[in-house]
Amino acid sequence: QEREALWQDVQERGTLRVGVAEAPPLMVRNPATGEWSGYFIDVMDGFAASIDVEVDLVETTWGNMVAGLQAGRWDISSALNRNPQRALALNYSIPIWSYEIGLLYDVNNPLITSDMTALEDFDVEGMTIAVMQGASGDLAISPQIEHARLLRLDGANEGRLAVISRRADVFATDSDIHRITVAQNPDWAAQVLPSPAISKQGIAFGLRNSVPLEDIQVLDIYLEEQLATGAVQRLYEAAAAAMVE
Amino acid sequence: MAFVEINNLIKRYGSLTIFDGFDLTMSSTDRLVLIGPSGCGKSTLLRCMMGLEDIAGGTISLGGDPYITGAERGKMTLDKTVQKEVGMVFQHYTLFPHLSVLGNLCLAPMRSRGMGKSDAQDKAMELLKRFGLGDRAKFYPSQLSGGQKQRVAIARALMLDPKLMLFDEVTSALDPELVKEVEQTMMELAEAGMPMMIVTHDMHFARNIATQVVFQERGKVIEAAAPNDLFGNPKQDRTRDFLKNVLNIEG
Amino acid sequence: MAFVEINNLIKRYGSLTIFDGFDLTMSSTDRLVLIGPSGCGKSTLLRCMMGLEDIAGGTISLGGDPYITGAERGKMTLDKTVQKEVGMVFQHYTLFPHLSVLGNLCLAPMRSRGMGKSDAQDKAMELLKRFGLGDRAKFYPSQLSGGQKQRVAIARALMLDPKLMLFDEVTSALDPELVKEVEQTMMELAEAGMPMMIVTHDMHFARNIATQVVFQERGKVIEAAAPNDLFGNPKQDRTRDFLKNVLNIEG
Amino acid sequence: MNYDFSWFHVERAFPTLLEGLWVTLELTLWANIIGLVLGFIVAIGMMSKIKVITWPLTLYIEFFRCTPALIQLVWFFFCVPILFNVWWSAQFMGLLALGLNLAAFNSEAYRAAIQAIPESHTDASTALGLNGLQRIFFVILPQALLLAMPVLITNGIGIFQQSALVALISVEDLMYQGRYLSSQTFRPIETLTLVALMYFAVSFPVSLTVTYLERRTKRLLAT
Amino acid sequence: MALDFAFLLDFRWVLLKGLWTTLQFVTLALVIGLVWGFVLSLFRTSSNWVIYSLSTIYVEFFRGTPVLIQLFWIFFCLPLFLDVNLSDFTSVVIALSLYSGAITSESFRAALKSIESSQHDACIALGLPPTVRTLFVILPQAVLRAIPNLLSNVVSLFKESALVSAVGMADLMYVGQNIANNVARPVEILTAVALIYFAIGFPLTRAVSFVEARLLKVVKA
Ligand SMILES: Nc1ncnc2c1ncn2[C@@H]1O[C@H](COP(=O)(O)OP(=O)(O)OP(=O)(O)O)[C@@H](O)[C@H]1O
Ligand SMILES: Nc1ncnc2c1ncn2[C@@H]1O[C@H](COP(=O)(O)OP(=O)(O)OP(=O)(O)O)[C@@H](O)[C@H]1O
Ligand SMILES: [Mg+2]
Ligand SMILES: [Mg+2]
Repeated sequence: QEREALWQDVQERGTLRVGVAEAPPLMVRNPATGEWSGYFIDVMDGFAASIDVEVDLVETTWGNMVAGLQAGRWDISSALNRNPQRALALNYSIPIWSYEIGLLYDVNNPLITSDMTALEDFDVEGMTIAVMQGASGDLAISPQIEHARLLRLDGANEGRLAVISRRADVFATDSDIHRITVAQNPDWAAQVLPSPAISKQGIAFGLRNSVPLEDIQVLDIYLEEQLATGAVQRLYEAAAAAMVE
Repeated sequence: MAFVEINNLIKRYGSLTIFDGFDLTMSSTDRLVLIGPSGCGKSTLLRCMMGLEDIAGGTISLGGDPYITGAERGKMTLDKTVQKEVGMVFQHYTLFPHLSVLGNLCLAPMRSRGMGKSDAQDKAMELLKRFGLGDRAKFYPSQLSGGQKQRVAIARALMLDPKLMLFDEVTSALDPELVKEVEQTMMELAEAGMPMMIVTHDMHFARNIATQVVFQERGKVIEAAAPNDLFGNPKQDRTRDFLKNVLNIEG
Repeated sequence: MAFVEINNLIKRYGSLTIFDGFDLTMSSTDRLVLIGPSGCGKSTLLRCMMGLEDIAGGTISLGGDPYITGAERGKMTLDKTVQKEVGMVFQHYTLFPHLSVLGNLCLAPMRSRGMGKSDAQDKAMELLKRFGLGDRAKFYPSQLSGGQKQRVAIARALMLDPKLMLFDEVTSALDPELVKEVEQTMMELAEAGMPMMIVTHDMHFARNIATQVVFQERGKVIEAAAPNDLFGNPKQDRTRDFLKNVLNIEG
Repeated sequence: MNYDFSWFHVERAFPTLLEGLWVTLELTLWANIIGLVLGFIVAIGMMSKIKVITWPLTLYIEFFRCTPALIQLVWFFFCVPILFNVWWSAQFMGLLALGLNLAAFNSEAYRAAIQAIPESHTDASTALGLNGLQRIFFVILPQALLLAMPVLITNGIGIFQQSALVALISVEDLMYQGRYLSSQTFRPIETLTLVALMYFAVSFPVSLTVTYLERRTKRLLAT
Repeated sequence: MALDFAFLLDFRWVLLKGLWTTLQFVTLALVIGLVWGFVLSLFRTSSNWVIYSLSTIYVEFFRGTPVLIQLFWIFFCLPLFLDVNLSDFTSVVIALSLYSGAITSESFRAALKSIESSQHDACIALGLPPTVRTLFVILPQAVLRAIPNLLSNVVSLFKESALVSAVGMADLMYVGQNIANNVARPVEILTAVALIYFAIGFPLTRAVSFVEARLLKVVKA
């Protein structure tokens, strides 16, 4: 396989193209202005500045995060979960965040009681668990489920819709996303953070297989420093605060 | 009492009055030919008799039985049993293109008379043979010539053993060469004693087949007479004018 | 030398041979009427003369000029300049539905003769007036009666000042009442001295308009004569049979 | 080209894709049955002069003709349970949405075909003593079917193509399996190319058959 | 749950902007598709075997495979094959134009086929050269006859365009989803978006019936 000189190309172009999809508060699209914010985007801004280029955000959906990267529509897929299967087809930066899968449910749903805390409690006959097709929730949950039914849907909206319409009893995805849903719909929405946690995957940046490790190291070194100085944590807190207000 | 009796027929299309008290009678041994200028209501008359048009007044009787009674308001009353004893053949064949010749003939007897399939087919084959169409039973209408189509249409109407046949310009859409075969079929039917009412523009045929010719204009009977009288010695000026007009190209 | 001369014409549709060495001549003062049973090749002959059909052999000449020469293999040769001197009117009008009457008349002179717009329109209006259609210039074909459509089609062909006009059953698709107006238009054209070849099933009209009648059957001329001779005293048995067949309904 | 094609995973996944294709075909078949039958009933209803019948039918037809099929499916799947308190399976809801969508389009095709049947056939039926129902069944329906067949089949293939949308409501059709596999193997480009070819492999022969049938019916119905 | 449509008012401009994006690329795709479709329809009536087969396969491919896959393919596979970079907007316009060309060509083809051969005969009898025949006699009639069908295609393309949200194009559908993600009220949003599509699509289909009734009366002599 050909090796590409990613940063050289990026610097020649002057822009770093980053594939983004909605995952508040990691990445948020403001519906009123169409502008993106979120701490993953802030991190990218910082990195781009450090190699002296501009960030060019390319909007996509979670289902196309890998395809668009492979097709060269953008250089970096932002906020991908690291897992071994994906690593066969992609390269990763070091993780800068770890996420937790939360289970969103309808408080009026009689199937769900307050003593259900582990994923096994939900993995019973008659329970339907919605996940976002191809997203980390899907990849993490699917292998662990034996009795419950899985409902693979396109996006977070459909997941929420599934819970509202009782197509699904719970919707498993990033707990940060659920936090917003609960805040906006206090009348019915609630979430459980299962313990033990469902998956302990890091969230990182994805790059094409053809990007050489030397180039990835450039990104990793930058991220390492941001983590060490606590900059990432500060960015997260700012973004999360902005979301909930 | 006459076989066919039309009494005080009133027929309107919206505000256009076609018949305003029209009377006509015909005996069961008659073959009545209707002639008249375009738009005078010949087709309308046949359609009324067939029960295809809602009439606003008057009665139409067959064998003394008033099977259609007009109503000024609301729908006319129509006796469907008697209606089924009238057969009609149209200018444009109106064969059903999705059915074979045999299918066209058998549809009505099987579906509206409850005749068995093999009985219907036997009867159909007999009629087709009589009309020289025995070898066309399995053909579809699109595979027939115009003359053949029209003869099939006549046979189809005969499948229900009508007591009266109505023919509305059945040869007008045909190539001149094909007119004769259809007219022959009708002649044969006439010889077999079928009562008929015929609308045609072909004066020669009218003369040959009619026992009575009715000349109508603007919804009124102007003159009714035996063919030799009406064609040879018309009493009314208007009849004379009409005949002159129609026949002069052939002078 | 004859005005129109068809020599040894060979025409095939696939393996079906319509003409196998057909000859015909016509003088410039003639109006030739072609009669014959359905399928004998009357339309095909006119279509060949118009250059609409690829012929496999023979020549067709106009004014001594062989403008169509058949070829057994490959395409015939066709002189387009002479072809434009022949006009043709079809059974089904073939007016252009998206153009007004005026537009139909002016299209060819403007686009293929390079006539100016106002010249073409003046000429068109003159022709339309002559045919009693002056008030229909802005109408679309769909707004005209069949007889009017056919007269417009004749006017359209005349816009190019043809030296020879071909008419293929131009009244067959018309209601009987409308036939006369079209035939009158053709009579008028005949009186103005236009050479014509006419296919018609109307024997009375044929007799009135023709200076020469040609009876053909299966791609062969059986008999050609002046109309009174051919209709009054046909020489050939087949002509007699044909005429008897077509005319006897009118006996 | 800067991409290594790898067909290994896709090859392994082929049986799964075939299962998906089977579901797609089943959906298409049933949606077509609904579309053909219901479409005709709606077309007949639309011929009625009674406003109480035609109004709701018009609303139904226009809703399905004027909104994206994507929204119809999602709406059926999620909003119907919320609003009407009924829970039917995803497969059934998908089928219902597709079937109703197709019926709306087919009813228009039928309507055009019925209008193309000469009015004189109604007269001829009356003259032959056929009643209203017999006329509809033995004279109008068969001709409407024949005349509308090219459009009906085109619509039918269209539904085959559109049925891919049910993947978005987790019906395990060909598209769903394709998307699932591509997120499992991270070989979206190969998987979806193969899926596209599989759709084409079904629709192309069908479409050629339509062209052929179209020519034949034209000849039969030519009068 | 209680439905509450009031909050949508805050987003009316955003939704309109999404609609505007939709209308932009749909219009572009329609115009390109119209020209491309006419060319294709001529290819499909060609007597050249190769041109005929290729154009037939092209048309059948785009009519017979899910538009979702076509979009995906143009977005992610075409850049790999051509080794070029295409913007989202360009990709969407390309994908929808290719699709609309295929469906448009069918409308034109049907219209061309419906013109009787006697019209050609009449042109020859009037001495009209082939270009005049095509431009002044055949094309206007074909366009007139195809108009109802072409308008229906406008409606279908407009609707199908909702799919571009699936590849991340900020059209009406995508904006709707974005709002729903933000306020987490998908039912209201979905219904509102459906109504917006309907509000555009419905007058268009009415126009189709109107044109059908009016135009065809003139053209069908
Ligand atoms: N359905 C209709 N609606 C309105 N007017 C009609 C209708 N059918 C016929 N008419 C009118 O009724 C009158 C009589 O028509 P009808 O068809 O009976 O005449 P006709 O004598 O059969 O003429 P033709 O010899 O041309 O067939 C005509 O003026 C015609 O325009
Ligand atoms: N395009 C064609 N392809 C094959 N055969 C044809 C074609 N056109 C005509 N024919 C055949 O050629 C023969 C002559 O046809 P033509 O139309 O010239 O007859 P006609 O004398 O004009 O008959 P009619 O009086 O019915 O118009 C017929 O047998 C007909 O079937
Ligand atoms: Mg009449
Ligand atoms: Mg002929």
